Amino acid sequence: MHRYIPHTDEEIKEMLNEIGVKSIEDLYIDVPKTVDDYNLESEKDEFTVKSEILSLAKKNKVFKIENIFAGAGIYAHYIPTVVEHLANDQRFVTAYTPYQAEVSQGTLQALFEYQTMMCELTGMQVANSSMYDGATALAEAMLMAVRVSRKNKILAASSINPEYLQTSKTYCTPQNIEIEEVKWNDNGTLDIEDLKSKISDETSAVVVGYPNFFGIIEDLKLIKESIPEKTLLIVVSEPVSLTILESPGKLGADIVVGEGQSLGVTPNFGGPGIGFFTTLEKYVRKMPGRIIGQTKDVDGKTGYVMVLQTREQHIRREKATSNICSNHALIALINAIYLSTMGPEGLRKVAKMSYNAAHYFAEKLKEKGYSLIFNGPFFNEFAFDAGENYYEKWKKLAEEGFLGPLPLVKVLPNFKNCALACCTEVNTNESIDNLLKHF
Amino acid sequence: MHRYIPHTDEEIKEMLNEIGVKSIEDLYIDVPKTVDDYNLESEKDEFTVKSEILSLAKKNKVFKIENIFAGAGIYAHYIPTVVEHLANDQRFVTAYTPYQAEVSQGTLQALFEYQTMMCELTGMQVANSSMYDGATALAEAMLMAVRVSRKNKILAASSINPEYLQTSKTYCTPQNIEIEEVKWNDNGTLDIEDLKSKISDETSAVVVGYPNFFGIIEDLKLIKESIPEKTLLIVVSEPVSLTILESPGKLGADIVVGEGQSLGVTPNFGGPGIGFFTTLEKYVRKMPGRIIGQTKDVDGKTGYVMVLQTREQHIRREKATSNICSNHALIALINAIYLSTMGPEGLRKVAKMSYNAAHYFAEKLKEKGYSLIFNGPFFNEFAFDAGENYYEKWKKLAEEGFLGPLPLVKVLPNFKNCALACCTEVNTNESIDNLLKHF
Amino acid sequence: MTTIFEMSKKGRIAFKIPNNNIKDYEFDFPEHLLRKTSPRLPQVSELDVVRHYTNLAAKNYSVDVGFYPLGSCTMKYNPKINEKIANDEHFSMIHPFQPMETAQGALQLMYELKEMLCEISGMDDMTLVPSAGAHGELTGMLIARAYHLSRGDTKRKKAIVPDSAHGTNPASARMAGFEVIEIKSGPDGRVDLNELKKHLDEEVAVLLLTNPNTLGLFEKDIIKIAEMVHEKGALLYYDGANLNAILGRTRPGDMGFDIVHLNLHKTFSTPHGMGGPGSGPVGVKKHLSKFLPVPEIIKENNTYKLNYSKPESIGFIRSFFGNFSVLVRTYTYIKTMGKEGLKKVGQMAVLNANYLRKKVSKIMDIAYPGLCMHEFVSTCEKLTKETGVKALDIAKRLLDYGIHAPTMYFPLIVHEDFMIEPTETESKDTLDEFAKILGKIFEEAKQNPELVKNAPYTTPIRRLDEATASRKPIVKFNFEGE
Amino acid sequence: MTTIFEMSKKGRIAFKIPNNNIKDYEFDFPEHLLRKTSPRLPQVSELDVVRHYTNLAAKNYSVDVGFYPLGSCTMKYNPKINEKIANDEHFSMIHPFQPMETAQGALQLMYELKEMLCEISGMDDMTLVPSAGAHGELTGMLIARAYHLSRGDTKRKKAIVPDSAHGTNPASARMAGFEVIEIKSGPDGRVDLNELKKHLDEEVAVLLLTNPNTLGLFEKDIIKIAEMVHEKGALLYYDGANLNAILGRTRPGDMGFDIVHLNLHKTFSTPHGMGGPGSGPVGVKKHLSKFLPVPEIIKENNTYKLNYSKPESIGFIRSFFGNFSVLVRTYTYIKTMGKEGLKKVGQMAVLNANYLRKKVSKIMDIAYPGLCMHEFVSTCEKLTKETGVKALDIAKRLLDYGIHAPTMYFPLIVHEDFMIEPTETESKDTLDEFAKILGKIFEEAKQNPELVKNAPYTTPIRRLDEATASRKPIVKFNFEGE
Repeated sequence: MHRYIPHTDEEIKEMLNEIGVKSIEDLYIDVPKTVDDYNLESEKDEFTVKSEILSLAKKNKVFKIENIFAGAGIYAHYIPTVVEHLANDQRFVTAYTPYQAEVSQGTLQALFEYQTMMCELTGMQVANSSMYDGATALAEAMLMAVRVSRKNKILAASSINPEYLQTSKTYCTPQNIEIEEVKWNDNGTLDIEDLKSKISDETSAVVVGYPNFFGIIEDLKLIKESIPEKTLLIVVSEPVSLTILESPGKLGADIVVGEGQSLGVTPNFGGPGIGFFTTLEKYVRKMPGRIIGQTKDVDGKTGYVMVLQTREQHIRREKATSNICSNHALIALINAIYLSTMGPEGLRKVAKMSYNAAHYFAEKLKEKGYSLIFNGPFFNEFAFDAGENYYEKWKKLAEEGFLGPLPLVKVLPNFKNCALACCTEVNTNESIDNLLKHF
Repeated sequence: MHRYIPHTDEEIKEMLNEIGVKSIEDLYIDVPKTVDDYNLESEKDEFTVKSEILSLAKKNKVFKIENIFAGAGIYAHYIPTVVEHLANDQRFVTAYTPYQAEVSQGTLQALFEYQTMMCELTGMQVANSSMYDGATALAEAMLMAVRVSRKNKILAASSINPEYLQTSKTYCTPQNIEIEEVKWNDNGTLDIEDLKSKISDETSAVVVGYPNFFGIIEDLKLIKESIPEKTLLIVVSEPVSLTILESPGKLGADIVVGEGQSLGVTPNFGGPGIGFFTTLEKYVRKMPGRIIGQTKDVDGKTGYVMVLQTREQHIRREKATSNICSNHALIALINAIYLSTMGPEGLRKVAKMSYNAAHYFAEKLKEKGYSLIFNGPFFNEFAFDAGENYYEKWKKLAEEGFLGPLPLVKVLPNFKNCALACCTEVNTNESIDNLLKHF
Repeated sequence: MTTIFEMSKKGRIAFKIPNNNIKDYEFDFPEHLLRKTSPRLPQVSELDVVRHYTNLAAKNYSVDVGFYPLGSCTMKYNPKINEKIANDEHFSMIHPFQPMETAQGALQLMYELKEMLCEISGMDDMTLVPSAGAHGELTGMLIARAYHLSRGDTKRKKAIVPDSAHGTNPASARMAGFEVIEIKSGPDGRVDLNELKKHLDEEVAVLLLTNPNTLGLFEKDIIKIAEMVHEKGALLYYDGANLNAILGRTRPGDMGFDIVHLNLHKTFSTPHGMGGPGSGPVGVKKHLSKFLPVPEIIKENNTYKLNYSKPESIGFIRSFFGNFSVLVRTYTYIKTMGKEGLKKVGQMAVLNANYLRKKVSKIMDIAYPGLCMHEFVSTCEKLTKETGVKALDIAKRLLDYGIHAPTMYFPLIVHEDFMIEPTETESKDTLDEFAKILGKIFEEAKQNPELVKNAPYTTPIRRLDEATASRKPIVKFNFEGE
Repeated sequence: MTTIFEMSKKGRIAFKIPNNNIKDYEFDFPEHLLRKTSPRLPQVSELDVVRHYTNLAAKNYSVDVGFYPLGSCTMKYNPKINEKIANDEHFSMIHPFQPMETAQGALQLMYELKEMLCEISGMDDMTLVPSAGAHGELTGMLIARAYHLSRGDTKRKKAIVPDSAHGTNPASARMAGFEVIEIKSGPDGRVDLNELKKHLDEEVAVLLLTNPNTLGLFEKDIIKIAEMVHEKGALLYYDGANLNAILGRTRPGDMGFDIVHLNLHKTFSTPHGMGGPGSGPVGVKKHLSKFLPVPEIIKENNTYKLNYSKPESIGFIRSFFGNFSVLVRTYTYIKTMGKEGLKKVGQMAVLNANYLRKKVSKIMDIAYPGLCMHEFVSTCEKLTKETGVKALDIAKRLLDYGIHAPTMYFPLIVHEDFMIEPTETESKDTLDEFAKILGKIFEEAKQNPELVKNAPYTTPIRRLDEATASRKPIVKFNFEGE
């Protein structure tokens, strides 16, 4: 007997009898027996399992939150207790995709509200109810831009997250979509001349970060003005920053995507986070992913359903706008609960405190003689020259209890000795000063 | 603004206006102002609160569960994850007493099932839905015995839990109920001769432990046979043991009470646990505490309600069977979930493993030359002579990571150098052998 | 809903216990003490357990689901951070019999909480041991008894309670051996000083009050009352059920109370847990400190200890040190609110009650005029006379609209009454909604009384036959074949 | 239910952030990049947040509430211990960019999980990076593409899928640049070898199968199919949606599959989370290992490392290393079940399906004869013809009885069909109850078709107007005044 499997011996007999076979073996008449015994351990009780796995877990170092100075796509933020508490409600966790809308209104309304919140943050008109992560959201945005524009060339700023760029290339190449990179200038912002020189009638979309991977705030207005009207502007953004930065929607973006982990989601060693995906109403039928819409029931009561399913793989099959099926709905719920808890004021405070902390850190570093790599305005991340052997120093810092600024060489081999520093509201004056003692 | 208080400034104004007063101050017209500012700290955010309190928490040492060898009323057991998970459902946790039965069927049915389970374990006919703890349950049992018998004298074995005995005295004295103690003999069991010599027409009830405080299994049959029929037999029991020991109900008990912490409840530094209270049907109207009963609704559907409320303080006031109002319903729920998870087979296994571990430990101690204090049969606790300065040794053991057998002197000043050892299913061969190295 | 016993199937399991690698020992006790038949506990799978209790939970109303305007119960929001901290293993997994050197965090928390609660209540000393309000009352009564006896004053056999008091007051006094004298409230719902004077004699040990009282009215004459009581050599006891109202404004100690119990599960936001566990600390003025129950938590040279050597103590009132994990929640709450927050709690609780009182007054009669404190009592007696619809019916109809009923038929001195306490954690929107629905139900009662009399309709179960349930109680599952 | 935006009140808050004691810096970016208007996020109290989401949760069906017989979705019990372990801060709070020396536990877990999944699937290497089944399929297709290109075989443009396949199969193949060829199933619901042969040419890159297939039937000719595919130089891809059926009996690798994706949120008990996150590891035979995406987790001298230097890799398919916390749950599940448990999972899943198939066969037609594996497809076409009641109506009526509807109208090759997968965690009692209710609904349909056609009645909301919702989509809250 196993605690997850309810069959008693007697019931098994009764069931075999009803089926009309003699043994379990008889049920496998069509199936060759190629496994006798997996080369795996034997079953275990939960106390042993827990103690074994948690002793493995303890080999991972959990940094004090105020001592985390690395971001680069995954951010340490305070997560209110209610967020975790409510998102662990198993009536959300163990529910399936809301195909049966009548018994899935919890899911559907929560996701509808999530979509609204993401539209509010980005200034866009429609949002889907999630993608896997920022990287795949961007890749899908490029595919969508190609569907919309029927042109096969994308110009992407070299300054967007390198993993996002790489993922996009993986997605685009088989479909014969070419991604050409556009340089950054000394400010760390997009080189407008380079952009202009590369743009052509074949350009489907231009992709920029806002802020970009180096934390630099791109001038979306200038970029929008520099590209033809029919070229789509795809913006990769960090949602917390959007309470301070003018919304991409207002500045002319056609698609705004990004990683939503910073909205109440634990770092999870990089996953799951969530890709958010927002665009303009006119493109809604070209969007990938699930979209929730409001409607009425037969009694006239307001309710929610999945809409525009004919875009999706389970109906449109190979002609679908994407192959995505499972998405990251539970993380969308976390985002929604977090945003409900923080509200506009709370989230803005998070953003401003992050901005302040990063600028304080940068100021102090400069006082110590370190120089920033770029001169452009930054939000809560900045790159600086951290000196010889920074990679080794970074490992030493970990022993001292700091997750120090990321050695950029880990993701951009040319950036030797450079570090990408990140501050959020969790970093205090004291923790920054403590870190600075090691610089 | 405070996150737990929803009033905006504008709303406060509107509300004052509706009330017809000018300021909050005006609402206190009847109330002298004697406080300006409490001598307390200022309000804090939850991250600071959490970090402050958890750093206090870390001053407490959590012993590895297999290294806990003290019991004496609070027991370390494995608690399946589902128990904690389900009992933390806030729809149970934040519910009130089920006065409105129509919207409290979750509470009511769970408690009805709990009562059934306690009757099954004790072999009794009725159970209430909880008392505060074992000590107050016993005290209330004595008061009830006096109500039933209209006699004012109780004979209580000296071998019951000393805190239970003391608590009972506190409860009984003001009501002029006399508690006389009955000695134990060399076996650690009740001295039948002493019992017989003390029993009289005035004796309302006889109280014994089963097992008693020293872990010794009293011969309830013999005791029942030694007391007059109209004298009530009150048994204080440990519920886990009752899957191995014949039920007190079968052996003639009139009231069976005890502490239910061992049924899935964390030790909680001694509280909350739960007092269980079971008796015979004929006494149900004399019982203290809330009782849940089954009935039908107007449509004939089975449902549950609080029954026999006329016994209780909110109706009967000074003539109530007890003053108890708040009880330990949430802990009763934990008991019920634990018992549902363990089932008869699981709980018996817990009992048998506890029995085995304690007997192994005793055997090894004896091999090392230690002697047990009593010769009687024991369940999972036993007293032994631990040698000179055991109290100091015990503190040293704590430094070595063991919660060693309890120095009995802590609760019974005459028991110098004696220790009360406890084993449950959590103690392994290895952990016992490790502890033995220090003996 | 199917009981878990009916789901049971012989041999099905939901557990697996690790092997302890210890050999099997034969039982060495007499055969007649060996259990012969297995207790009929459920035999189910883990998923069965999960579904059963998840579906039971769905049949409960709770604070997290909606508004709970239960008078005298202070059903405020139970913060989730409190739960999280109380469930930390450094609190939940410590054993009361571990060396106190290894439990300094727990003792320090209790010591500091004691001091905080003394400050908030205006008392000099405090025990955290009592498990509930009524347990605190009993403790308080035993202290009163011990006090008088310690002075050789053996004639004090009486305890006075107002007729508006909670039932626990007389019941607790009785359990402590006192004869209970109930005094009538005055026409303004407050203690009638003449009535009090009449009963206050040298045999009175203690007067039990709650202030504000159960009508939500502040006993304006409290200072005078205290003087009268003390003059006669009696003690004044404070039932802390309604403390929420006066937070940040005044303190029982300042009003002349000698003994106080606090309900941590009311004022201090710990959850009610379907009835408990709560916690009922008892505070006293200096002269009564020596009577507090054991153990006492003391601080010596920056070390926290338990003291059991209190020769004049009333002794043990339960095992160990109280409902510790409830104390952790309270400590967390007080740290969270701070002095500013606690003051705001009192203010907004009183504001909410007065606002709702005003809104409700447009629908039903308010029992007593003037401003109220944290709660108020209203009556539908007029409606009952007109339509036959009782307070009970209205209460049940509220359930149909997704709102928990207020406390009904209490205090006993008002008929067909609701005792309504909104608490500070409810918003104006919620109060407006409540008043709107209440008004709607009154309309229904006038138009179609049967509709209301047969409510509720939309709840998991409808009105239950409570009379039969108590006449022929079925208090456990009837296993087949019995 | 009221939206959270309608609950919002300007100035109300549910947060408090600790002070970081850092001075305020003025913004140094251009004014036109400064946000002028606040996003209209909710402004609510903490209790508002708690109630809103608690009440939303109550409107959901879920595994913890009841039976979820969704074919192809494997809605088995999601063990709570998995959740507890995955939420441990040593897993949840680690940053993907912390030095790998400080994340050895996480890497070891992934490394060991990879090995376990290789063993269970019979593959030689495995990537844990894909975030979902469809993501795994895309990864697999990209590997197939890379394989052929690496051999200079540029003509392989086609991917073959059976007409019974999941929609993700053709969609993923298309995303990887393949032309999709759909082949008709044979009359026995399995791959028609002649049909296959007809389409298998030198342009075919890959054949995608799931085995058992979506009809719950095992492709008996799988060894032959593998031979045919390999003979033509193509690859054979395994969609792991139905792996639960063959646990402990056979392995995709043993059947000749070259590439496999697994759905951890199906076979391996991780929760569906209303749609995700899931995880879709992809396993390959040795000759395809070099094409797996980056990063790869390797072990060198007892140290675990990430390797990004794989020149022939398909590259990055997402950020970081996959849905790590889903992997933790899976690892916990496999440790819990062990080899015996996993075998029993497969056996009891197949037993349950065949038993329920037999019970259902007494009520409605089963689409294909013979024994089934973990699921089966039934059709009510006859009933529809007789009464006009469609599979959709029956599905909705099931909701009234508290049971989730099976998968409907899939696979596309059967009409008015239900695809029913009970999984091993459901008891015989639950299956009996399902069959009983299904029978009852068929009776209702015959007696009173309108009753069924207008179902459901007891759900939080009734049938919704999906057509209008898609024609004029309202996909966000309409703030007042817009």
